[in-house]
Amino acid sequence: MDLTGDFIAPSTDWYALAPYIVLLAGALALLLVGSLTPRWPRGWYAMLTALTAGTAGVVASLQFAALADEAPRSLMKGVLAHDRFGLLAVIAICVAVIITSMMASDAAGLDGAQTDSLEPFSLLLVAALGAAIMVTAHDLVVSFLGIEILSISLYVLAASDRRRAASHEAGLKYFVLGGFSSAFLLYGIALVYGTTGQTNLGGIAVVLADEVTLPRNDAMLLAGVALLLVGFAFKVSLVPFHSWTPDVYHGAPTYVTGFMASLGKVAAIVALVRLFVIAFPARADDWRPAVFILAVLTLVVGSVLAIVQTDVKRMLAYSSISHAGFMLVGLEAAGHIGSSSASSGTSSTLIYVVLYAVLALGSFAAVSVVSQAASVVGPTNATSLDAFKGVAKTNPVFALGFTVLLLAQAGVPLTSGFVAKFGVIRAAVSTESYVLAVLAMVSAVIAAYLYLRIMVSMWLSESSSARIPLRPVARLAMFVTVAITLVLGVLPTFVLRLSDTLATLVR
Amino acid sequence: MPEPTTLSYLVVAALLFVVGAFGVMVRRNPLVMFMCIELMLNAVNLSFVALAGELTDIDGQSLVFFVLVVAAAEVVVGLGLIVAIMRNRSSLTADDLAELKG
Amino acid sequence: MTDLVWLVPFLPLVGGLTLMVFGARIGEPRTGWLATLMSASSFVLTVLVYFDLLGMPAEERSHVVSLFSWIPVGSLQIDFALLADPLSITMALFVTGIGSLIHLYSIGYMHGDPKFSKFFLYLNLFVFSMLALVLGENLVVTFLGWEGVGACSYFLISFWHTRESAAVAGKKAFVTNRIGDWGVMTAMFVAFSVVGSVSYKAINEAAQEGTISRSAVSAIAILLFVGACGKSAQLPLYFWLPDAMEGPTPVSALIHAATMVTAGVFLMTRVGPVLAESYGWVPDTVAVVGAATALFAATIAVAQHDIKRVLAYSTVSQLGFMFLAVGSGAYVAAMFHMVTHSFFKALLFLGSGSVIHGLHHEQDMRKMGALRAAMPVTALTFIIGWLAIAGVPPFAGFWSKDEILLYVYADNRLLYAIGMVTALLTAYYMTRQVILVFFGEARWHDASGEHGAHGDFRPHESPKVMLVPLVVLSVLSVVGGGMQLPFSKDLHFLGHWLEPVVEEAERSIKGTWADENKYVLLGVAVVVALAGIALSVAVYAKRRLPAVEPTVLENAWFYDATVARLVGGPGAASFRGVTTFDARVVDGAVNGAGAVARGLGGVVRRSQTGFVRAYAVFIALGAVVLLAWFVWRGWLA
Amino acid sequence: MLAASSSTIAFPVLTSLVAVPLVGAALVIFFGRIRQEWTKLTALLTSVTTGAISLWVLQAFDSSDAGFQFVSQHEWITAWGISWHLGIDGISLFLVVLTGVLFPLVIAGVDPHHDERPYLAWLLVLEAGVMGSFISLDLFLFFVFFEIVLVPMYFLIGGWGYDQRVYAATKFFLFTMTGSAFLLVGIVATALLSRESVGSVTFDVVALAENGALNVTQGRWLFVAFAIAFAVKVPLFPVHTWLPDAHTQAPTAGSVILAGVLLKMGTYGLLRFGVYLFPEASVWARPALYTLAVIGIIYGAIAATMQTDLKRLVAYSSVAHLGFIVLGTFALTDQAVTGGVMQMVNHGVSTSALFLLVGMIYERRHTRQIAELRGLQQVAPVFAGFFMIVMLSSIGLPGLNGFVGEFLILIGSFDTARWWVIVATTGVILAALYLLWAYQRVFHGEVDDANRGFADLRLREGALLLVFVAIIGFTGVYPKPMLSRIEPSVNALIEHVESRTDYQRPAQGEAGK
Repeated sequence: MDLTGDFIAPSTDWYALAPYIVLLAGALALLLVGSLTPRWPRGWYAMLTALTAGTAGVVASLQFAALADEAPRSLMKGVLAHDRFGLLAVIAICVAVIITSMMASDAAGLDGAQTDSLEPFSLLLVAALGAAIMVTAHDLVVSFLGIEILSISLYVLAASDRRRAASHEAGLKYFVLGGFSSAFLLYGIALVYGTTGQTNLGGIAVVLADEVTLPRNDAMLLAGVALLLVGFAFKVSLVPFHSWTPDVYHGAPTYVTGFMASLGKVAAIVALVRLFVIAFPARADDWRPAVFILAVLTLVVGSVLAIVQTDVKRMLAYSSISHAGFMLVGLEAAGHIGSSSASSGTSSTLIYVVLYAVLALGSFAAVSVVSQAASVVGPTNATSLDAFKGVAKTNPVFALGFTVLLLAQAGVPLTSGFVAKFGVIRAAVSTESYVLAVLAMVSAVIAAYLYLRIMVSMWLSESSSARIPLRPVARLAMFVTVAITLVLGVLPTFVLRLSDTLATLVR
Repeated sequence: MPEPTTLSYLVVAALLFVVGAFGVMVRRNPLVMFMCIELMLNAVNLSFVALAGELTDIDGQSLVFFVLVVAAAEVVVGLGLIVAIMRNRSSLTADDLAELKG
Repeated sequence: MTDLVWLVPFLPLVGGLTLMVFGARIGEPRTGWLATLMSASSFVLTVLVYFDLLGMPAEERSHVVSLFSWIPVGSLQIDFALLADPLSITMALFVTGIGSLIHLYSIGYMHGDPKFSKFFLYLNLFVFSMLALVLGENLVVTFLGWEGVGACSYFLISFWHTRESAAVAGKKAFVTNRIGDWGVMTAMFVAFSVVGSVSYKAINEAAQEGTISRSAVSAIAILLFVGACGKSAQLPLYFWLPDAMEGPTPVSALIHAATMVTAGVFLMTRVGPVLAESYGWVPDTVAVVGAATALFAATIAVAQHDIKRVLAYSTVSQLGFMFLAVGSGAYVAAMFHMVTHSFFKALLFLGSGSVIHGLHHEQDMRKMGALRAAMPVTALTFIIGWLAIAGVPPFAGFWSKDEILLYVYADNRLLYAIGMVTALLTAYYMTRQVILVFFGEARWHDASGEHGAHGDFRPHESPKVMLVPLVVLSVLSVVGGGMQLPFSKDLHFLGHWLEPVVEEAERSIKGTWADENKYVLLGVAVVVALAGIALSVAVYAKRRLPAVEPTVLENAWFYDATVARLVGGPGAASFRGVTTFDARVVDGAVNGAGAVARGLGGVVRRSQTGFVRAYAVFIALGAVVLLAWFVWRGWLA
Repeated sequence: MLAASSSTIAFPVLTSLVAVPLVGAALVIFFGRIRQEWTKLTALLTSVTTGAISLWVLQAFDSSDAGFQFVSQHEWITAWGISWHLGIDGISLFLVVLTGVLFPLVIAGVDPHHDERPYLAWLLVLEAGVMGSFISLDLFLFFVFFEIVLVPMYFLIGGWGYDQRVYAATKFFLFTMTGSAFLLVGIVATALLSRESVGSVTFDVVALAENGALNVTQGRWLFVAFAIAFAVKVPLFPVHTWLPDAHTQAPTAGSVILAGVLLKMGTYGLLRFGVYLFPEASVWARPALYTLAVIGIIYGAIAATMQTDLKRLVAYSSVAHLGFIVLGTFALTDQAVTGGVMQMVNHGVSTSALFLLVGMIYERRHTRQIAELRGLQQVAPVFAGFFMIVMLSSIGLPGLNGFVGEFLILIGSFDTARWWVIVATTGVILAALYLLWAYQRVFHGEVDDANRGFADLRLREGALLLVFVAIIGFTGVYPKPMLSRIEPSVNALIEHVESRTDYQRPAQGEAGK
């Protein structure tokens, strides 16, 4: 139960824990060394961060590869799952940290949240640790701890731009609402614990599988499930628990926004899927309809609100909401426990969120590049649509890259975005929830309008600004994300081959 | 005067939770909002303890400590944020922070 | 020789294409001569083919020359095939013959026109299309020509396209013809559906052997007749023809008098058996429409002032006669009248053209008169044409018209009466025209003022190249009747010639009262014709009687005007309605959907107030709803 | 149309049809950077190469073989049963050739007003997409091409179009995408529902069509999903309104490609996927589609009559013409379907030429408003002559290509869709009405000062149009080579339908007996 692993040391699989340890160590080292030594030259903190995350990522990938023939298992008396489902998420998290730290070191001007200091970077690593715990947590309490570690560091990161009141506002809002939702989550845990006497996901599943062991009290149990759903819905930002998302995404420094949109989403949705698929399969018929409704609401409201925005960051915030809706389509499919295709729902959701994370990182990287250039010129709202006018004229290649990312989000073929959508739709169709599939596709069309609007101002409007300076890091970040988008879009096979093994979670 | 059963504890906890929730929704002072959130968390703690007793399971009670730690951490961050904001403005209510909307 | 029949349409086509490409470079007048040569040589060829056929026994006089497989799909096998038989060759003969003459005439008439060579390009193409029409072995090849002549007539009517009226008239003609084409196309569909082929032979045989239902036969017949009404300017589709006079006069002579407008009659004759096998009301309809058109147009002709419009309405009227004949089963008579009519009507048009030419494009008969001195040849030939159409023996028109009336009498007395009245009117208005143009006092001096451009204004005789055709045609108008004389079976040259084609369909009047007393009818016809002439003389030459030219007739019973008002009013309105519907409703729905999405966004957006407490409320409400759902599910369990 | 035939060969012809333009696009970007003057040359060369390949295919095509030829099949996304499967048969052959011929002509004949490099690159990408959608025999692959085409077209309209371009481009993109939303779900469902009967999840069209055994309900629902997408693309009434805007606002090249080949992706899709995959459903849905088609014919013609903008007029005329094609496609007789396929090409040729001519008018006068044009025939007789010929082909004058297709469609549909045909035939009248009226207003009459300076056809324009006129004339007079290549595949398709439904082809000539 307890994480203080001293007196269970012998049985601890240190190698399997390596990613967490590396991240934690990196964070602490950065804090310690950084605060004891005079300020490092710009970019070095970032490099160390990236290095740490890279190491963790590499380890995770090795473990991922190793799991090809090993059976997934649980660690530390079953509080952490060690399966491909989680590890792929961990890898994605590490990638997110790397790219974010690059963008952070690039960040400057109004948007640069004093990223020449070390705190943000150590916070990135801490957040990554929290996320890593979330995605592999096999115990409600551990999951809760992961969420809090992640959230708290995100509160601080969101507010980390001292010069912009918006940043403070974002931080405070996120904090208040985050705490509020955590309370619901916790209450949910309490009720589930109360009815099943378990906090371990596997244990809960076992208990619920054979009801005779204890006097079943479905109302209370399901109330717990409901509150858990509330808590996670907040993190995943599902309508109507989404309202913090646009404000926080908008107010936070852009690189942080990208971080939240990628890493935050991955952590939240993966944890949610794991929870429902592992712990509550026996109650699938109860939560699937709820998920259905949430999915529809999220899809529609997300895309409809997205198209009326004039600020690119808000647009992408809302689009991230509608993407969350798509992920829920996958979860809904995973909820058809009886169906043979339920597993495809699980894996397609994971693949969707991972691929989306890359798109989000790239997109927000692009936004931060443009907004910095704009903020130098000095309009109050550096991320407004106007800031993108005529970018294609001044920076054609950059514009092309961003366009690819946008088209991918719109789900145009030969991009990873299409692969992701196709997978989810395929899962939904194979479990015969056609209505949801069609609704999702149609709302995708609505959302497409917003990507077109950004493209229009980039390509089809007269140039308003001078050429945007692109630092190598930014170039690299864009290049990597775009490359992934296209390569996986054209040759998705190697991701898809995983999908079967992805769905085999620790029970 | 009958012995309070587990149920009565749970009911009390639930009431506390609701009170806290309403507090968050109606109060405008951020500090008070924090306290309300704390109230919610502690309501949960109460139910944990009660349920642990019901189940005669130690885990439930040890859970409370995790919660307390988390709560403490949150308060630290929250206060830090408020201080940072108060630097720029004399007074602060939650409703003053509505620049970001739409 | 007959195998070379394909050369007949081919030569004018070559001519046309050559002019299309090199016309500008060859230039006037050589283009004219080239075109004329092409047309003339195909005439010669036709004559050769004619004698070739004549040399064969009657029953073998049907020769199919298949050039290539045109549209072969599944059971539908359409060859580009020509059919050389008495009917088609007869048509081809006068099409090429008169065509050549009019080519010749045009060299003079179009002299100096900037688009001289283009004119001959169109003429050649027209002759080609007309030949394809008449020589076609199946409906589709005929339809090729059918549409081709339509297009050419469109080009030629709007030849002087800078004149708004010409442009409009051309469009009007084409579109109106298209209405008829709807009938022809649908007829083809029915034919293919029931017969499995669109060749005349197959259709006619199927009709005779009764392998296809009578209603199908009737459908084919009536649909083809719809097409015929369009091409041959019958009621209710006649109104494009008078406007077609906007074209150069040779065009009016060739297309709108001699050849194209007779295509309808030809088509009905071609499918005679079908007409004969269909329900009785079908031929009756044809006859009635014919008679009605004949009378209707004749009444209008009485009050026209434009020299060409008189002839135009008279053409409509005469075509009515031909349909009357077809409807009464007198195919030979119809063909007979078609041929003679093409002689004298072409003659009259060319004559009028010569007059117009001489008067520097003056067309109003009220500004003419006493021209016989100024242009003797024109006058003489015109007078011959007049006698021919008026039905004065022994001129061509007399015989053919009489033959028709003979059959009509045997068929239906009422229609005969109508025919007689029409004949009377015909004699009347033609006489009126002749008097107004060539006799009486000269009313053109006062017109000289309007022709300031020319300085002193004197009507003059046209050049030889224009007069030759006039003479030739006038000769034909005199002797044309010789090809089918009523006195003895042996004199029915045309009848014998056409017999293999029309024998099944041709109605026999042997032994009827009309046949017994045909000389009586002949006499009556003569009397009527003379009466008409006398009346007209009394009115316009002797001034004994007042001229009856009511505006209602001058305006063609306001038929055209009414149609125009309908098209311009309700018609245009409904079109505008559809267009508005498209913009407002259909496209409106599309843009509406977008607007709704945005509007919805705008509304929902308001809930995003920015107040953190409001967000908390959302979360709490959401939690309550979810709780409600799950707890409810819990109680159910 | 039965299982892919053996004529597979070493050189991947069809793949190259897609690859060459793509490479070309890259080269254009690349060379354009080095040398401005190479840009156009590169684009021209690559598109000509593609055209040459397509012509080689035409020449090497075995007209006696109804099946798919030049088949190339490679693994692609095996995890989902998706393969790179290309093949060509009589139905797609001429569309491929048309695409191959049209693009070089457009590239050679029409210059953009600015930014030549991206313009040409987009055009080539577009060509690749269009080619791909005509030759792909894998539903997923088809969808990829079908959808990817939107992007270059969007940028062509948006980047080089006229004043309303952004609105038009967005409308085009979203409208078509909405259709595709249903198509995607339909495609996936088709593959998954046929899982058992086919043996595995595959998106292979041939496999699905030959072995797939959907029950009636499934088939009909899926057909509807497909039909929605294609109806938008065709476009059928009432989802046609993106067309006039897109056509009018697109640059000349855009309109030409749009009318020439893009719309055909809809009709082609209906035939290749709608009818082939869902025979029962397409027989069932015929009355509805007939009705929509005929409404389109009449409605489009009426709307065209009242347009004041030449391009809009032509656009609406497309709605009418495409209606004929849909009518023929679902009439399911040799003549009708063959005619439909042929008419796809005919319309492509004639309407493209019309758009080129209108574009030339705009180049000279900077207006498309009929009211502002007058008496052009007087000052530009040759131009008028070409316009007249193209117009007559569009009207369907016998001897020109338009007639053959229209005639076959109507005469073939008469037995299966009698009353619809009788109404549709009136569209022939209306076609004459709106085109001749427009011609009269634009070319006839006394020329006014504004139009006096209207230059007659230039050499390059003339050469360009001559190609079109040549095709128009040849296919009109001697369509047999074309028909004989189309017919076997059509015949096989109809047999496919007959073998799976109670539908039987009418035997003409029997009805009366």
